[in-house]
Amino acid sequence: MSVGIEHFLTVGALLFCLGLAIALSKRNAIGVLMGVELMLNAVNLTLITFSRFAVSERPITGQAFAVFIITVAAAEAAVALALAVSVYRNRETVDVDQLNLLRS
Amino acid sequence: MDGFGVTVAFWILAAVTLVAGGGVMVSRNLLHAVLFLILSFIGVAGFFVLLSAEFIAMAQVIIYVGAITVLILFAVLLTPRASRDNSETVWALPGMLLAVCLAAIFLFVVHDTQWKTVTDAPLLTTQDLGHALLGTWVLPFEIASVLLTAALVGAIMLTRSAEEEAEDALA
Amino acid sequence: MLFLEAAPASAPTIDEAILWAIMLCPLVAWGLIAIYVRKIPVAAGYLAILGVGAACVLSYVTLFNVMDADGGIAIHSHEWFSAGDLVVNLGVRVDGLTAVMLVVVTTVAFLVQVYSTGYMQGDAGYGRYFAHMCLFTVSMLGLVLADNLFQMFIFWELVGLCSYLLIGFWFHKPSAAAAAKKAFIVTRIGDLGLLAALLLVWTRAGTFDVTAIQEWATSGEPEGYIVTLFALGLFAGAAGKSAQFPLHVWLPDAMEGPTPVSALIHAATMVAAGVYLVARFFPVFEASHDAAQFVAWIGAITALVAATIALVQTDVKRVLAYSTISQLGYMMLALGTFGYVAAIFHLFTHAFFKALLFLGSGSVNHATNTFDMRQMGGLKKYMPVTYWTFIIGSLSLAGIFPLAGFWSKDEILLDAWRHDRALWAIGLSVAFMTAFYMFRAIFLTFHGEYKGGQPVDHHDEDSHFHGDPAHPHESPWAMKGPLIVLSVPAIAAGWLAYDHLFKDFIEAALPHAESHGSTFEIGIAISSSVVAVAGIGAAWAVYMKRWVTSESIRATFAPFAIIFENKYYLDRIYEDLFVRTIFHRGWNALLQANDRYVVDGIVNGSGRLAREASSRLRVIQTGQVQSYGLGIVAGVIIIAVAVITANPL
Amino acid sequence: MELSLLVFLPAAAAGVILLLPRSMEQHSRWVALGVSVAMLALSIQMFFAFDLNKDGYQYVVDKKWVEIGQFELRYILGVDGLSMPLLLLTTCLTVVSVLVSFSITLRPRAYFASLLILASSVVGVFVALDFMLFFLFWELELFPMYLLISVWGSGRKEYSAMKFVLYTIAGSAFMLIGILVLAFAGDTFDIRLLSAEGRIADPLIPLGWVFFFLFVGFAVKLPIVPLHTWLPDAHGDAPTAVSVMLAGVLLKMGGYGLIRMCVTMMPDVAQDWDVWFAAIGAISVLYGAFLTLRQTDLKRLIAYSSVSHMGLVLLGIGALGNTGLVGATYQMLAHGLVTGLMFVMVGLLYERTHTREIARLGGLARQMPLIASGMVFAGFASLGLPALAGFIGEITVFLGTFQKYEWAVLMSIFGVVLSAGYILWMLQRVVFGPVKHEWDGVTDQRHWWEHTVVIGLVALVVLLGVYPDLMTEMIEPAIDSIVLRIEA
Amino acid sequence: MNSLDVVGPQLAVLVAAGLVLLLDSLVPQQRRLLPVVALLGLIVSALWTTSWVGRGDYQFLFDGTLALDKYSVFFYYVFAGITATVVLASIDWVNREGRGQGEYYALVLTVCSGLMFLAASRDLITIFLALELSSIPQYILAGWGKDSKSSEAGLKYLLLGAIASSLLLYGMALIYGITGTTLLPEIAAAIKADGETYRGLLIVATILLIAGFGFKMAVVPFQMWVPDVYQGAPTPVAAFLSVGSKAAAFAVVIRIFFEGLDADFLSDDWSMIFAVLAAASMTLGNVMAIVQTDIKRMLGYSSVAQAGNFMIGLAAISVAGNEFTLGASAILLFVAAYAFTNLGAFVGVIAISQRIGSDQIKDYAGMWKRSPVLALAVAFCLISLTGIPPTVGFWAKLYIFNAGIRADLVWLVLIGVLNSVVAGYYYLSVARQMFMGDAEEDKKFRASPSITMALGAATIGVIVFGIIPMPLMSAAQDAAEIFAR
Repeated sequence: MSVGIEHFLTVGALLFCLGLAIALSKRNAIGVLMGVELMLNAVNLTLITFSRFAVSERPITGQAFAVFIITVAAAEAAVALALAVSVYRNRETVDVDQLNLLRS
Repeated sequence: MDGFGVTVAFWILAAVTLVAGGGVMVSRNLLHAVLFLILSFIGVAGFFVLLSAEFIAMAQVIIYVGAITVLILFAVLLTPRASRDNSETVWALPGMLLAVCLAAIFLFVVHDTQWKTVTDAPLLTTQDLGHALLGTWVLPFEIASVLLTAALVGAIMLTRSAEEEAEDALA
Repeated sequence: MLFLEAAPASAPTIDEAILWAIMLCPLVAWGLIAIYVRKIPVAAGYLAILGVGAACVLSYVTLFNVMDADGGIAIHSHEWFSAGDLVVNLGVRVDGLTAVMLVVVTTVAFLVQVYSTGYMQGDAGYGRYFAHMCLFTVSMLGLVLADNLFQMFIFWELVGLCSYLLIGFWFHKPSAAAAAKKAFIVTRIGDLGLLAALLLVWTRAGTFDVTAIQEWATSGEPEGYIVTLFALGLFAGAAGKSAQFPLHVWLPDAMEGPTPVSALIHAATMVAAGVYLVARFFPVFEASHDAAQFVAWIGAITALVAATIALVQTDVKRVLAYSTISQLGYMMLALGTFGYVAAIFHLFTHAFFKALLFLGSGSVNHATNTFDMRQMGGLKKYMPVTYWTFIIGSLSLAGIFPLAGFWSKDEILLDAWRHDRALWAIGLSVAFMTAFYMFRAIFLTFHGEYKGGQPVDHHDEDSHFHGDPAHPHESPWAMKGPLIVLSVPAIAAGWLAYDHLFKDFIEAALPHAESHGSTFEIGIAISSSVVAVAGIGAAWAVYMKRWVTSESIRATFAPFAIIFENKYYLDRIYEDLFVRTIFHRGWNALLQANDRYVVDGIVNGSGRLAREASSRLRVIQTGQVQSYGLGIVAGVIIIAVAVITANPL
Repeated sequence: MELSLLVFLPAAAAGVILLLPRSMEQHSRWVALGVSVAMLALSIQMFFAFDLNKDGYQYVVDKKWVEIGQFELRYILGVDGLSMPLLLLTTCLTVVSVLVSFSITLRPRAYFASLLILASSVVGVFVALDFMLFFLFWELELFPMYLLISVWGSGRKEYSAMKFVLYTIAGSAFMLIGILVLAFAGDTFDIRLLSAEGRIADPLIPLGWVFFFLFVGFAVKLPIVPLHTWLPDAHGDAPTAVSVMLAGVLLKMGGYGLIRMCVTMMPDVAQDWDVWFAAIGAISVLYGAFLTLRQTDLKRLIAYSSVSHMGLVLLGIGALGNTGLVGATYQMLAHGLVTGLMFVMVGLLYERTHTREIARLGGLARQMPLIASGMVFAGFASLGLPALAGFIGEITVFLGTFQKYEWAVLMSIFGVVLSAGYILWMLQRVVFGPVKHEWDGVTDQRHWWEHTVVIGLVALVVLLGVYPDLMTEMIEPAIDSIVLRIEA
Repeated sequence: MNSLDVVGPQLAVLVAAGLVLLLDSLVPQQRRLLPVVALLGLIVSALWTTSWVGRGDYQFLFDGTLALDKYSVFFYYVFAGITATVVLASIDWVNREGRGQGEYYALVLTVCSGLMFLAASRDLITIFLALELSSIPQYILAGWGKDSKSSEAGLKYLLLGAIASSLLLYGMALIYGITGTTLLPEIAAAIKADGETYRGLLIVATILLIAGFGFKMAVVPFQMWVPDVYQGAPTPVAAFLSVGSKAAAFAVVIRIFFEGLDADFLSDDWSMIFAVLAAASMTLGNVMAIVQTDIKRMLGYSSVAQAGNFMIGLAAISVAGNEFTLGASAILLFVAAYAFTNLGAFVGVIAISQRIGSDQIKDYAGMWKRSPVLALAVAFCLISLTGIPPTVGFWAKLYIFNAGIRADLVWLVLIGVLNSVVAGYYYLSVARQMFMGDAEEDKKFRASPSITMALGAATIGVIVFGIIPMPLMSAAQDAAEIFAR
């Protein structure tokens, strides 16, 4: 029994969709953020898989991409949390269900 | 990739990663969810090792586990206990259904494809990565640095309290 | 132009300029009155008389000229405008028919203008009146002179306009305004037929020229039904103008206009235009026996219907109006029985004596301020001139030998006799009724005791009546003069029938003159005379001697009387049933509802629909962030599924 | 060069008017009058200098303008026998509408500027020979119209103005597609080239659809039933001058477009469709006439009668023969003058009585004999009395179409009776009848410009009624070339 | 070639951002200078770009990850102009809000540099980074206001943006997996070589890219954030979002799809997707805009509809030969036109709502009497948005419909023109409100000089290019020429 590209991609896809499900279903903004981080991780996993398996002149590309994604994820998380704090100051909650001043 | 060890490692890592991910989903408490998240991140890092991307694995551990989750933990701890609820919204069910559909599509195309792959793992060292980052992708690299600065500045401004701002305005 | 050669070699030698001048004289008068002298009434009157008088003189010049040429035809045509294949000419045509009509129109018009200077004295619209009269004369002359159908149509409509303006002359009277409108619209319904005929003839024959159309119709080239349709179209127009059943309803109402107007337009000239039109295209009717038959029967019915209604009228002018309709029916009857000459001859004589009668009634009105015979009586001693001229006119109309009416009516009855005995019988009964109602009118108006007339309403600022109805008096010379002059032809015009003088002259206008035999038969003459005398006698018995009271006659024939008094309910059917109920409240209201609720409803509704959709769609914008995320993911899935389904891997 | 001047002079004058200081705002009317008279003079000069013996367009200006992708839009102006009379009509009615607006006191600068821009754009529509330039002018006319109706109008003016604009935009939306497809198929926007035989080959969508799209755009303007409901609203609520322009000129843009674009560029389709033209035309004639009979507001009444009369234009076009087309063109001219006169009369009436309710009016012939005479004249002109302009157009359309569609014409001639009905009934209720003392104070003697306008229009209506050759001589050659194209 | 020279325009902007930050902290009493410095940076950037045009030395640098060509130059100008207008329009608001002024301008400038990078990059990694460089500061800016609406808008924008960029990243990862590269020309070559075998995967990847960028472009069904964020975000930021990020998204989408994914077997699919999305966006955006009462929200929906219009150009690819670039040049023209027009509208909204303190359309009644020039300028912008001549919006619509027709997309153009009618209704309703409505108060007012300048620039652009569209058109055609094949 051998493990091929499909296996890794499958894990990546499943993790991605799991992250998506979390992001779409959690009430707490920070929970949503966690889902997004999982999705990004899944993307990284996919990239590294391709970097390992894909026919390419520059296989390092995938790894480089992953580095950038990690960086951006960090920045995004920071801003997200800052915004969450800002919302919390105004509304005393980070519950996205409560964020409905802007609608219809 | 052949070999029993690899196979076992794959399945274990897959199980850890996905189950931990599921844990994030089902945890009612945000703190538990964060812990599951860390576990899942570590699982992914394990995959990176398995795929011979050791530097990325390390970065994953340091940045994700070390920085991001700590940030999240801070945020969780800064908010009162009432906000640590990690329950679902009314949109949970359709959200999950859609995620399942999307997964089905992804899996379908992934398995439908005849992959052309290299048999041997390319020899990629951290040095190669360094050359790539400072060679071909020097521009994104610089952009990333600007991006981090901007995010920092922005995050600081957003989180400053009213008193600080009043102080600032006086200056 | 092609058919110009068809003109006989012995064409009149008259200058074309004279023909145009006949039209131009009153036109210039009209223009001057309209632009300059509206405010100087006296000048307007004299200017109008001058203009029409000049036209009258020129008409006689033309008549003698044509007589010299034995009724030959002269045509002068010029291109007016062209639009693509359509080329419209403007021209004049002179033949016997035209010349007779010219003389009739200008003579009567001249006398009526003179009369009007008296009758209309002091009216606020004195200048306007003469302007309209001039314009009418122009139009009528244009119609008579026209050498093609298009031009005829133009003047035909202008005549209608003038009729409208003159009927509605006292526009502040609601009845006058309504009558004017009614006259125009009803005649326009007839004009539809004329218009259709115009379209048909141009499409099929490619010409408007009278001569060419006559040749086309008789050439046998077009299918019979086309000719019949054309003829019926022409007749529809004629029926409108000449007040033939069932389009006659406007004429009695038209009596709302000033009486001289009634005399000129609604007795002598315009209403005769229909007869003229049919006569002008007589060969077309000859070519289509169906159409001719139709014309004859419509004429007969009109004559009968109008005569019966005239029996029960109480307004002297309306008696005359129905009498006019009845006589026009006679003329049509003659044309339908191919009595071309008889019809024109009757038109000719009728113009004079009917104008005389109308002017006489105007004179009576001038004295009593009313037309209602029930308020008159015994006027004989106050107004002898009016009385005697009225008697002459009535006798002529009744067809008493040897007055003008006798000759012309006799010819018509003769033609009817030869053609269809039923028509003859109707004609004869109408002759009886004519004599009866005319003398009924005379006895009621001039004999017996004076009943006081209509008191003057001094609060009515529009009234220009300046006599005293309580003490009637004879009219001034301006009015008496024309009455006297008109009684001359009313007596003597019939003698032209002697020696076929009139007949030969008129028939020259037809492309192929056919003789219908003798124009006099003693049997017919005697029968009609007997009937006429009987009518007079009956009227004498009822209204003078009162052997039988009119009330008892009415009671005996109650159903008929009611129908006659209600004018066969035609007005009610037209106005209340058709126009008001079916048309205005029904069909039009339906269309308006359609416009408002369906057409505009769709327009506004689509707007409302968009707003509604917009409001409904707002619901999806819940403000909940994850529902937006769901949207994104759902979008991805739907697109993926759609693309893969549409274009399988 | 003259054409450019004619198009841009009023626009420039509008700019000048807008720049006038407030203290001089009452002078804006004199500027507008001066410019419109100058336009009229120029167009009259052009009319008489027009060479009747030459084929094709005259006074052509042709300059490079904008490039879109592979091909270019050009600035081409020119007139032929079809557009020259309409151009003259436009300049003529511009003077009229400036004159009837002389008493405007509400924001005169903006008003006259809008009026002049309107004139500019309408002139542009009639002289543009580049399809996109045509479309531009076509759209440009919206703003001034919108402003004029919604600011200086009455009643539900905003609703009406919006309805007008949306209808037009909807129509021109379709038109734009048609233009683009045609231009793509013919590889040019030049109307002259597009009209040439064999130029439009292999369009993206069937040519029938292109035709339909263009037709919708023009039909809204014409307007035909059932795209007409904007017209009564717009007329009902517009100020007098705008009604004059709207009925007199703007509706003609639809008929002009139909002849110049639809029929000339796609004669084959037109021949498949002409029966629909005839049918819709006949229906419009009758429907408009029937509805006119129900109107209680004078201006709405005239508006519906316009629907009826413009149906005749469509009927004439449906004949696709030279007589019918000349008739349609003539009918446009006549209707422009006659309805313009009608609206002027109603406007004068309204200025004095401040009502357009037919039921409230009556007996005005006593108090205002001149205006009453004008109304009667206009009424008879409108019902197609011979010797007046309307008759020639009407009868020519009937004659031209009868050869081809007898039934349509036989339907339409009922409009003749109906028009007599509504006009005379209106006159009976408004001008005639007993004097109403409510209107005792009113007088028809007021300003010189009112008389000038009325007399001028009356003279023109009579002139066109008795001397049709003045126009037909010019129209005929242009129509002949179109008919040649149809028959080819 | 000095590589610093190549990124000069971006560098100038970023240096200005740094200077603004420094100036703010070192010389806090001279805050009035901050926007001036920012504007100077933008001017320098534009001058630098101009020097490039002068040299005409177009090339690819950084191993082909960055392109300096006519296309990017076009967008450099557009973004510099947009940012300058936004800076001008922000001055009043920033002064009033009182929260870190230097930081605000620095972030705006950072976004600008990100947008510029986005337009110029031809490598997926660079594109991603540039996208984030423009997005993350925008999230912050959207939440910059102190009220809860603003922070709600910021958080919503960020959460959805993160999800969208994750989808985008997954798509990019798949493309990388299929082709083994992230450089667009190489991707194109690889797909043309043996892309057919990966068709399913490529389609999914394409759809994910569309989703990711569609979010930025604000097309259905990725548009739902738009009205909420526009309404909640500070108005200058909303203006920036509506114009800047949309333009950049289209810039990069054109580059990716026309340069990287233009293989025939693929382009048929995505042009059809774009066509359907275009139709949906136009219709939904317009229909939903009808009943809006808040002008910013209305402009949000309208921007969705406008994105649909843009997209006709994307769908119009299926023509071979020279016409290939017609769709691209149409979008470029539309981008420029839309920049003028929508910025003008938003700046007008800023000017008006600052005075009347409301974003409700009904409160715009009688603006014509209170501030005629302002009302006229806004009206012109609204007319241009409707696409009625003589405004630049007309030419943009004409051009894009023309492209659609040429690509045999008559049905789409038909939907487009019909939507113009609906759009006309609600745009003109606002104009009507301003001109015909009765003001509750008729106190006259004037906009501040900076806003007047911004609005003036935008409106003059709208009118001048409406009358003389040729320069803009030829610029767009030039820029799109790089895609000619």
